[in-house]
Amino acid sequence: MPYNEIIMDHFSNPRNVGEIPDADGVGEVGNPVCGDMMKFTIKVKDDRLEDVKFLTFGCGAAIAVSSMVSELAKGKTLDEAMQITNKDVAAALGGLPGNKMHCSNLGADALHKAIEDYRKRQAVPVAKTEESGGGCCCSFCDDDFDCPVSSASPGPTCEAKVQEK
Amino acid sequence: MPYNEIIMDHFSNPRNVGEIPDADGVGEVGNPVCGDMMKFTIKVKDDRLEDVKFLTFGCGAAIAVSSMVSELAKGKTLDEAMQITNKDVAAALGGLPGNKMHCSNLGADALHKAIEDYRKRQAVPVAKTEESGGGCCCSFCDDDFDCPVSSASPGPTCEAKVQEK
Amino acid sequence: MVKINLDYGAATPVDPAVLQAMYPYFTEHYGNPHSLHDLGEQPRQAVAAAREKVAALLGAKAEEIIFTSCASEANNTALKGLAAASKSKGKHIITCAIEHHSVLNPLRTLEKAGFKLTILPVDRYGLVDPEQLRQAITGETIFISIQAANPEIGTLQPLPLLTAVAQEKGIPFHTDATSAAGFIPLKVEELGVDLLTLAGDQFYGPKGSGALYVRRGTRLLPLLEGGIQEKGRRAGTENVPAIVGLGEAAVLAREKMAARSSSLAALRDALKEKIFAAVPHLHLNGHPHLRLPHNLHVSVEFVEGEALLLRLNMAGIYVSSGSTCTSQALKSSHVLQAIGLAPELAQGSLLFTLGPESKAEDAPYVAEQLSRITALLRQMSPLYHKYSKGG
Amino acid sequence: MVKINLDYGAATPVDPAVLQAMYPYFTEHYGNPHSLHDLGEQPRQAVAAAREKVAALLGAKAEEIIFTSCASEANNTALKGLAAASKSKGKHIITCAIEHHSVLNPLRTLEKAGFKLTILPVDRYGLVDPEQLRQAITGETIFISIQAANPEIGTLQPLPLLTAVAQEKGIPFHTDATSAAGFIPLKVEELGVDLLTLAGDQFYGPKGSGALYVRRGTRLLPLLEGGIQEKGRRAGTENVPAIVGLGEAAVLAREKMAARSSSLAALRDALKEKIFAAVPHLHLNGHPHLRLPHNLHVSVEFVEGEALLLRLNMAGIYVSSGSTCTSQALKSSHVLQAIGLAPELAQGSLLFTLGPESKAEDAPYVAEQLSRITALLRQMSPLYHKYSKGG
Ligand SMILES: Cc1ncc(COP(=O)(O)O)c(C=O)c1O
Ligand SMILES: Cc1ncc(COP(=O)(O)O)c(C=O)c1O
Repeated sequence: MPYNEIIMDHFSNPRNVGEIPDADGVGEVGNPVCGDMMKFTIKVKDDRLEDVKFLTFGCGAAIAVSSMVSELAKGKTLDEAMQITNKDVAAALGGLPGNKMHCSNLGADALHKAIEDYRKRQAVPVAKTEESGGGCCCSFCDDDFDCPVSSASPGPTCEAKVQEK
Repeated sequence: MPYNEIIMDHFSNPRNVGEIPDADGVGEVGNPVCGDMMKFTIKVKDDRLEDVKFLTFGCGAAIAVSSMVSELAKGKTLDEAMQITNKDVAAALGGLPGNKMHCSNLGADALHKAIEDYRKRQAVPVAKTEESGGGCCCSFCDDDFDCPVSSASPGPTCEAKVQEK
Repeated sequence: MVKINLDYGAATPVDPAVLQAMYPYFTEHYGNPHSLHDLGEQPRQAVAAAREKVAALLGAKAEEIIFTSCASEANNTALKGLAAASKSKGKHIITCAIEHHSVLNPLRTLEKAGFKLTILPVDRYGLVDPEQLRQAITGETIFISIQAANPEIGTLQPLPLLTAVAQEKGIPFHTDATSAAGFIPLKVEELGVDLLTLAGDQFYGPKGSGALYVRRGTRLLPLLEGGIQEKGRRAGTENVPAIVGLGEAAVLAREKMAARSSSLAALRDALKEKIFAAVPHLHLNGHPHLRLPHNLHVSVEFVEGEALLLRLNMAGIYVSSGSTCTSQALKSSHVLQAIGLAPELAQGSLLFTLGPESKAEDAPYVAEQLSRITALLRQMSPLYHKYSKGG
Repeated sequence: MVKINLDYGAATPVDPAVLQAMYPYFTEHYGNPHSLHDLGEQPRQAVAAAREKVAALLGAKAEEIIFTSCASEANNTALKGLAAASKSKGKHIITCAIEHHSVLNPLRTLEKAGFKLTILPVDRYGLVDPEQLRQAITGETIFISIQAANPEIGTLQPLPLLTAVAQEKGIPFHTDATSAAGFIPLKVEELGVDLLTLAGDQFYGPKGSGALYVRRGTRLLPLLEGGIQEKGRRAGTENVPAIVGLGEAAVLAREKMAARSSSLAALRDALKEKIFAAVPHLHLNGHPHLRLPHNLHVSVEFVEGEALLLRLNMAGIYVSSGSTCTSQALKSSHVLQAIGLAPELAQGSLLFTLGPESKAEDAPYVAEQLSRITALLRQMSPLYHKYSKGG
């Protein structure tokens, strides 16, 4: 199994799956070309996340990440929720495999987008959160060994990184 | 065992080992650099090889070849003995391993040299027999596969042959 | 607990007869085949016998077989060795888009070193067009490398048609037959190939056993240089047990191929029928009938392959996928891209390969679990929700 | 019948504990370490554990170990990989004259491809002079490859002295430790090497198991390209049983090295004493004490090595020789040439390597047979006759 027990738990029994029909905010990230796509819907009451639900097309890590984000976020104020980083999520999951750090770890981004969407609807202007990039990524990025360009077929976002070395 | 039974028999029980003290002719071929050296001494009576003896420094094949040559030659007329070829010797031994065809198969040459020496002493002029070249030789020569120059370290005499292909 | 391996393409167990044949060469007959003394005798004879056996599988001559440590080594040896030996003749190489990485990556390295590479496209079944091959050939073309069968989508190339084109022009033809060997007939004369790669661990032989057939007279420089093992074409002490095992696997393959393949194909067809009946929005990939007998490749719409794979694993069913998430390089399969499969479908791909322990009873359980798991994952799929609303 | 193996350098039997460790990975745990499902789990863990074990033998980190199929592959990977990765830095390579062919031949190929090669001479014991190494280094030097121990004459190089020179200049240093591994301590930090080659079958592990240590940060392009096994540094399905066996052999080597080596050295010294007492005109080759514990190399004057070897074989004694006739390339050993041994002595060379079944009782028998056989062959040696007459 490529994943630890916490991840497998969230993958096998994902919390808060679904789509809130009359959501106050919706956030989507990713696309199926790269293998992961997440849609968060939120319900906000008194500036707090009363409910958070997600739909995820993606690998085990992506589903576990989504589930963990929904749990971390639920009940938090919007400002608190905006503080949740992808790193926090990975940490809460006991760490993600190196090659899944970038690719499947977009849950916080999706949540933030949903919150932004809610705020936009409320016409509270905000600076657009920067996406962490994500997308397809070579598994060697986190590796200390030189990426063997000729043999590893690194993904597009890493090609640059690899050439640099 | 790299050799067949006939060769092993001649190697284990070489016939006619030794040096005839008052030889009528002496023939030497080879040198220790290449691994094989043979010395034939002959006793001639009525134009026949009354006795043939050899000394050989060399591998199993070289010893067996010397032994076989001495057996084939003994009792033959000089002209008959001059007809013995290295190929005949190899055939009589049931065939030599490919890589020993050139290198250790100098027995007939040594015998011919001894006969020439005898004839020279009798002052019968003869055309010098050509040596078959022998010496160190690449094991790939007899092979139909291209000699992998870069890896097989062919011996000097074969380098040309190899390049040709 | 249920354990159903449907990923024999990743690894096969060593056949008990093969292991039995190998065993003495670890201990009793541990000698080096190149030793001149008695300890070399039995290993030497065993390697020679194995060479005959592998040659017989291919209808080749024993001296045309080079033993290697795996298919990747055989491919690298063939491609880099041909390129190095043919530099003076030209610099153009032809291959196709769905080759294994151990063909494509060495060729890309050669491309960086100044060779010209033509990568032929394939149709939606994965087939190379002989006419396109003909048009790709130039006066500079030094060799062609096109696989016998694709390890993912299972498609069999029409090799005789392709090699006929090469032969017309006198161009050496290499085929990577790694996933075909042991399952479909591979007589080199009938195929018309000049070099062929195979590996024992694909057909119940041991890991660490590979072979490269090289037609007599084909020029090739060695990749592993050193001692003169394999007549100077592959240095390194012979892995005698692995070679013996490969030989034994070749014998079994020759004897049992027809029976093996037809029974695997029957099991595979039954499995296909069951899962297509159980799971809606399923797509078959690869050619409908020109395919490996033990291969079934499908795309499950709206869900991602790794999630499927992990859930199936929890149900004791072992499969693989060509999705981005299941490749360590984090790209979806280049094969699925090359056949023009939509990205969403490529992400939901599942590869089933059957093997010695596959049983007819497995199919209903697999279909049932796949149906359950697919439904469950579709419930959390934004793509499926979109489709449901839209439909 | 007597059977005394004194050619363990050619091959060692697999230690029973090693074979036991390997066994389950042929059948029960036959999975592919890269599979994401349960069948990949045990093989993956076993490969990871073996990597730790080999690393521990070298005092290295697990991720610095690349598994290969043999020492030749490791050497080819190291040398060609360093050269390909360092082209922009320079084109000069340094090695020494007594390297194994799997070092020298790849370097000669690089030389043909435009690299400059300096082959350092050795003294009559086979030692490389650190001062000569220093002088050979140029601004263009990209790496140095000098062996840890010579497989024929057994001489151990003063690696720390040699690597100190390389370190001063910041030049990567590779050592082929194939015949040293398992018998002398090889901690990479103490040796100061950046790359190191070893093979399991030299120290009671299986054939088909090799490893290359590559210090973290060392640039190397892969030789076998394809899948991303070994982090992209060596493609090809992991030979799990062989890797497990290598790991186990490394553990045994670490635990038993001191005892093993001192007992082998004692047996070797006794054998040496006996044969020198029994056979006149015998010469010791290699260094008198800086040598492998299980190695004894002599020249028997006036006779040829293959003839000796075959006669010893008939007496149940298995040895090897560096004579012209015993090499398939039909050249006398380049090692013996490099130490300046007279051709006649090189032809009469005998290599004894001791191993797990060597016993003190063997020495008298070996000495007696060697004496008998030498006398017999000298009787038919023209060189001996010349010497006898002359003397
Ligand atoms: C020093 C040395 N290097 C390399 C090798 C090649 O080893 P392998 O046959 O495992 O490739 C040998 C073989 O004995 C050796 O002694
Ligand atoms: C078609 C094909 N070629 C080459 C390979 C590489 O085989 P190996 O892992 O034995 O090097 C594979 C592996 O599955 C394959 O399917």
